[in-house]
Amino acid sequence: MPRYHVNAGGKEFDIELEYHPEKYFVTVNGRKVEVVSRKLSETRSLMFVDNKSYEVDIRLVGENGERKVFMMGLDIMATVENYHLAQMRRTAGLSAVSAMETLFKAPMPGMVLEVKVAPGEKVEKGQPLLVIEAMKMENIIKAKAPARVKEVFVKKGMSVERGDKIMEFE
Amino acid sequence: MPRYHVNAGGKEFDIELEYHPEKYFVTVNGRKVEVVSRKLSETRSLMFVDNKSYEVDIRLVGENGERKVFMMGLDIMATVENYHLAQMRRTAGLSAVSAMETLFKAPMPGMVLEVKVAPGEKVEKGQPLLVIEAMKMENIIKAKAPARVKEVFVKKGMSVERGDKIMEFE
Amino acid sequence: MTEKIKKILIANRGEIAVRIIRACRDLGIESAAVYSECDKTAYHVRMADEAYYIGPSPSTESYLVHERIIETARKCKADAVHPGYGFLAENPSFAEKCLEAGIIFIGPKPETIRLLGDKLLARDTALKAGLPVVPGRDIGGLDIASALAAATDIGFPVLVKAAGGGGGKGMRVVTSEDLFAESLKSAANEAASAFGDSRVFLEKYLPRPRHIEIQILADTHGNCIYLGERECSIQRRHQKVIEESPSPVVTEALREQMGRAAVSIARSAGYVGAGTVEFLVDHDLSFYFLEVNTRLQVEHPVTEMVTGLDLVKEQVFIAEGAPLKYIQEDIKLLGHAIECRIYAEKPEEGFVPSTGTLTHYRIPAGPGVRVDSGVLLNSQIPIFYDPMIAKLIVWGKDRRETIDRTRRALQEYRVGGVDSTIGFHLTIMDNEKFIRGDLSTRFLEEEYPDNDYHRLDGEVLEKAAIAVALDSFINERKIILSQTSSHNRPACGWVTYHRKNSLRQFRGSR
Amino acid sequence: MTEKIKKILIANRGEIAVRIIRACRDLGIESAAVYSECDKTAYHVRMADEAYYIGPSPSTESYLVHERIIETARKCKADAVHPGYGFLAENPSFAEKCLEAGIIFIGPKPETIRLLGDKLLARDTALKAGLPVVPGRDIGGLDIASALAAATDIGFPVLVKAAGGGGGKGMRVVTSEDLFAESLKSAANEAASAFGDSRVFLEKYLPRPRHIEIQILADTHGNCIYLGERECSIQRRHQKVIEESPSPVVTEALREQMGRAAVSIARSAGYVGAGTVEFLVDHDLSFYFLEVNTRLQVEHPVTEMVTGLDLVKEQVFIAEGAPLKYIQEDIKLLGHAIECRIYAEKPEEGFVPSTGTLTHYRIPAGPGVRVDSGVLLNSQIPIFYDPMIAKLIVWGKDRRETIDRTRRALQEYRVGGVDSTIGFHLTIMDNEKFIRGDLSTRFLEEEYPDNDYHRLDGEVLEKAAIAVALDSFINERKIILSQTSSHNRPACGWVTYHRKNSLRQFRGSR
Repeated sequence: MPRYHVNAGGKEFDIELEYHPEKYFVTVNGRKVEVVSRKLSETRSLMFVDNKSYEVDIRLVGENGERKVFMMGLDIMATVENYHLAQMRRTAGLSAVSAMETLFKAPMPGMVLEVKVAPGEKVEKGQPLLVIEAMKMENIIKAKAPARVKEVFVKKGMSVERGDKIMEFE
Repeated sequence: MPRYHVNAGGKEFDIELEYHPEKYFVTVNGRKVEVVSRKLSETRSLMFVDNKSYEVDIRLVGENGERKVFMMGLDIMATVENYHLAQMRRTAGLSAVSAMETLFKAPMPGMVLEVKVAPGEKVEKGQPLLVIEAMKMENIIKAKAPARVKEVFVKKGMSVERGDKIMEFE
Repeated sequence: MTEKIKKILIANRGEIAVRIIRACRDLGIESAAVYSECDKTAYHVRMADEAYYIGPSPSTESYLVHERIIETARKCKADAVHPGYGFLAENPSFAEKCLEAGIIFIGPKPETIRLLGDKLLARDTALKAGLPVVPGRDIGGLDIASALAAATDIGFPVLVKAAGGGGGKGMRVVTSEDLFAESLKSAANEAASAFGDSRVFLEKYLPRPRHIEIQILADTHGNCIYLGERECSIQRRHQKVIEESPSPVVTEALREQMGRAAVSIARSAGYVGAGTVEFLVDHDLSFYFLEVNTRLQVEHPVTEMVTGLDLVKEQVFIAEGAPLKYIQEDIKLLGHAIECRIYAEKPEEGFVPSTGTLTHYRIPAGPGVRVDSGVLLNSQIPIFYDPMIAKLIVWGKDRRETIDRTRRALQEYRVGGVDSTIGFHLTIMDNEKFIRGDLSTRFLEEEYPDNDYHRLDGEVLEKAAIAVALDSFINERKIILSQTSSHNRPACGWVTYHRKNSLRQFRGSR
Repeated sequence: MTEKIKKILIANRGEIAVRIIRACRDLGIESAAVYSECDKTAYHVRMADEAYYIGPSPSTESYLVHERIIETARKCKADAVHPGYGFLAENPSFAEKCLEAGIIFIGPKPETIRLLGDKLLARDTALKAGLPVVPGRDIGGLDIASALAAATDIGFPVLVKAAGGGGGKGMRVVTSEDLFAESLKSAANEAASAFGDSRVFLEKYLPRPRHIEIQILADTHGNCIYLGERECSIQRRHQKVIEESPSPVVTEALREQMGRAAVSIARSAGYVGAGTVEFLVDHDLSFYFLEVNTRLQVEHPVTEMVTGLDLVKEQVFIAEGAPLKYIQEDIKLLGHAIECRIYAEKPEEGFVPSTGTLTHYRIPAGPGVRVDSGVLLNSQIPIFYDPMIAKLIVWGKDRRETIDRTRRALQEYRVGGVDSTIGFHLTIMDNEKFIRGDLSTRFLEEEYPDNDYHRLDGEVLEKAAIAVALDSFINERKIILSQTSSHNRPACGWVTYHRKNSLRQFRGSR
């Protein structure tokens, strides 16, 4: 039976699926529920968990397999891994999330107004990294976690598209 | 230059197109207008006629090349032919519309409750042809024009899907 | 005395199920939907907190099966069942079974439903409550000759009506003596097959009446108020298609008269819940009791728009045993509201239903516009049920502004893949008699005897013709199109824009 | 005196252009849109009767080019230009050029725009009209030492504000003496680059004020009325995100006081048209004049919902020279309305904008819900303009019902392809302080200091996790899916159904 390790919105879930025609029995962190899923479109499905109804939109974002789940008016970021691989990785002391975030990409397209850090510099969570002008506004991009800047790929005056490489951390 | 004979909602139009990048000059029944058309989806486009803006949805319906145009909240039936072919056909005394309507198909799916005419019978415009039950209602299907019934393909109690052959006229 | 309802099972589908779910959301009450085979991914199933499969697509095997619904309500621990309109809404034995199962039925008591559901008993109740009724006669037990004598007594044209139900079934207008016997027989047959009850009765036929109805609310504490009127004269096949509130002809005095009459019959029948007392109103503004609908009406939103009340919420409060929060003097009608029922039908072919997939669907919005939809983009319009797509309800300061906004909203509506009545409604919004408020239940047949609703002017046809010619040309030359479409793609990113510009500058500097 | 406007050119884009086109439709006035490169198939272009290309995507090359717009208005024979909000709405020289070209500018006279657009002159006008203003000082011409003395005189913290414009640009809160010189310089620099005007002045900093504003209407005949207030305290970066009417703290008496103050400054400034007088309201309910916005506000719909008026229509009537149809006593506020601005932004990352294509878009509907959208399914959110997707405006009988309906509508909203502020608004609708009406302009920074809006409970995360696991499984086993999807397809046609049934019966009979 397929078993997954899912991180949704920062919370960890151990999920095992048992597939039957038209439905699944799903064991989530040890609790068993009945799930029916009906495809609505490429990215959307109607999911029933013990008859509770959820309209879910799932999209792959970025190249690290991160998913954006839109449900009940909320955006939830999630990653999914084969459970056993995740266990092995854990034993080896690696974090899926940190591995993912060493490369920082432009969250939006715009013009770089200012780069506030240099390679080699240590940054704290919340520290301003750079300023991008987009939609007539200055947007200060801050560090999501403490890290050390390895490389900076942009400079003042450059135009970037969403997803362009901005800097790398280590 | 391509030239078309269009029947829209029962009115005839002689339309000649002159194609330029990003726009057309269109001569409609002798009057020249400037037209820009931008595709919105498979069936829809945004059309500007002398800068007047129209959102248009065009779908092929049936097998005779008839189109349903939805614009400004209205459904408009239309046929289009190469102008020169249409002229030839006219000279030969044939009508595009009559040729199209000899085969009468089910306008909706349902159950045939009653067939009110028989092969060989002459029918008047508005005369009831058959009764179909659909959506809990009895729907009386009437003749659109005077004609003679050539063949009837359904009988009482039969289920039909939209587009199934009902009868042929001559 | 009052007990909060925590979960409601909605024994219905389509827009009314969605409507009730919305009220549940607002109240913080959990909602449970039921669905048939072909409603597996329907809008109401997506909207509800929970959803339960109850059987195959035909309603006789799903939405009409009392036991499946009550069993589901028990299984999901619903405190109450809301029947919506249609299906089981006016079925006294379903209401009884709910009560027996210890589940609140959101509606009047079963005996009230039974009493008012029988047109003859309802007529008697109205008479006893002092309401004016259309001159008529019960002809049960009479032979054909005596029935004819009764008809002659009333005076032709006379209306033959079924005692067991409404909706135009088992109803015949008889214009002369010699057609009487045959009409009587066919009406009785139709009534028998539609309602399992062949009883018919006679009523004087009013040639051009208006249909005007009064919305009432009655609680379990003996309070009963009326929420103004709705005019529903625009009908096809005795089914309403456009409704409005207030009526263009009802004065403050007439409203009070009709409102009091409605409250009076409600009290006589021991009515509890939201209900509607229907009247015919003659050209001299005299009014006659027609029947009582013991449920929420399709057209209830026009009353909500002018009173500011949420009728489904009020139904729930009454079902919880709470006393009404309003007395008659609190109820003020503000502005004007019109409802257009958008059906998947071809009006030009006598409103035959159209089924299929909604390949394009966009609802109108903006000032004054409310849409109660039963569908979404890519929804199916199944053959098994009423082909209603949505209700468009529009509010304005006065009737004129409401008509203008309704026209605007209809023009914004986009329905693709099935036929719709949008064009029909546009035609009505431009009809001079409608704009003047000169209405009667015969309005449509008088104004459009040949279902000639599609009054297309040459301007629109010319644009359609150009669009079709262009479409043909483009399809014949797909290659040209694929070249031009890259021109048409807007350059909306920074980099693209800057690249284009530098290119332009580069070229310019040569 | 009055002359009917036949065609209006709308010098704007997005939801406000669509809003104005809707009013034109209702009035039977032709609408002409203008569009830039990346708005070629934008919603306002599709909605308008006519549309004209005016230049490349950056607004400085299209929507802000006076000459292109006036030239287009002339070409299409528009009688009037409606500027919406933003872009050219408060630009006196554009208004002047319209008048010179013989085109009605729908807004106040150019001299009024100029007078009230200068924050210092507006402050003087308010003082002369007898309005309370926040203690402050013009420091024009003063050296840094004298300016510091003035600041010390007012008392720290002090607010440095640009004289030439608003929107939070050129504004600094200075908490202590030693930061004063630097803040003053940077504010002046920012003001210079944003408005081409480096003048700044000082104001006492109120620590937790509410932002409450009064909507006014003034005609060309000297009549001026106020249409109640809007509370717009929920702001990020000095920009409003949630507005409501009435304010939870404004009493009938305070409304009249503030309303009269607003009318008084409007009269002093010779105001004509729709306008807004903004105030700060302190915890003791004393109020201070802030500024006048000489245009339609983004948040005008909440006033429309509680007064029943259409403000764009009123603007047009005033521009036609008609006297107001209402006197002050006619204006009654009914119920409560809340507006949520839905932006393509990431609230958790400090509201950084998000651009892209709306691959999924479904607006909420039902009782009390109005949506003023600037986009459609498959629309682009371009980088060049304000990233607003739509305004959700909700009406209810009272504030509690309005919040409940807003929450329901937000849950129904579907936005795919870009980030949105829907989840942010849901968080606010559940915030206890918001529900109590305990608001201030510092609400967001106090309640969510780390932009921590995304309060996901474990229940929702668990469902998301299940969905993701299922999605992975299905994608890994596409073949299984394609088999099951045929099971899932509903059988909604007669023949399919009958065939299935006969098959069933056939099997059963063996």
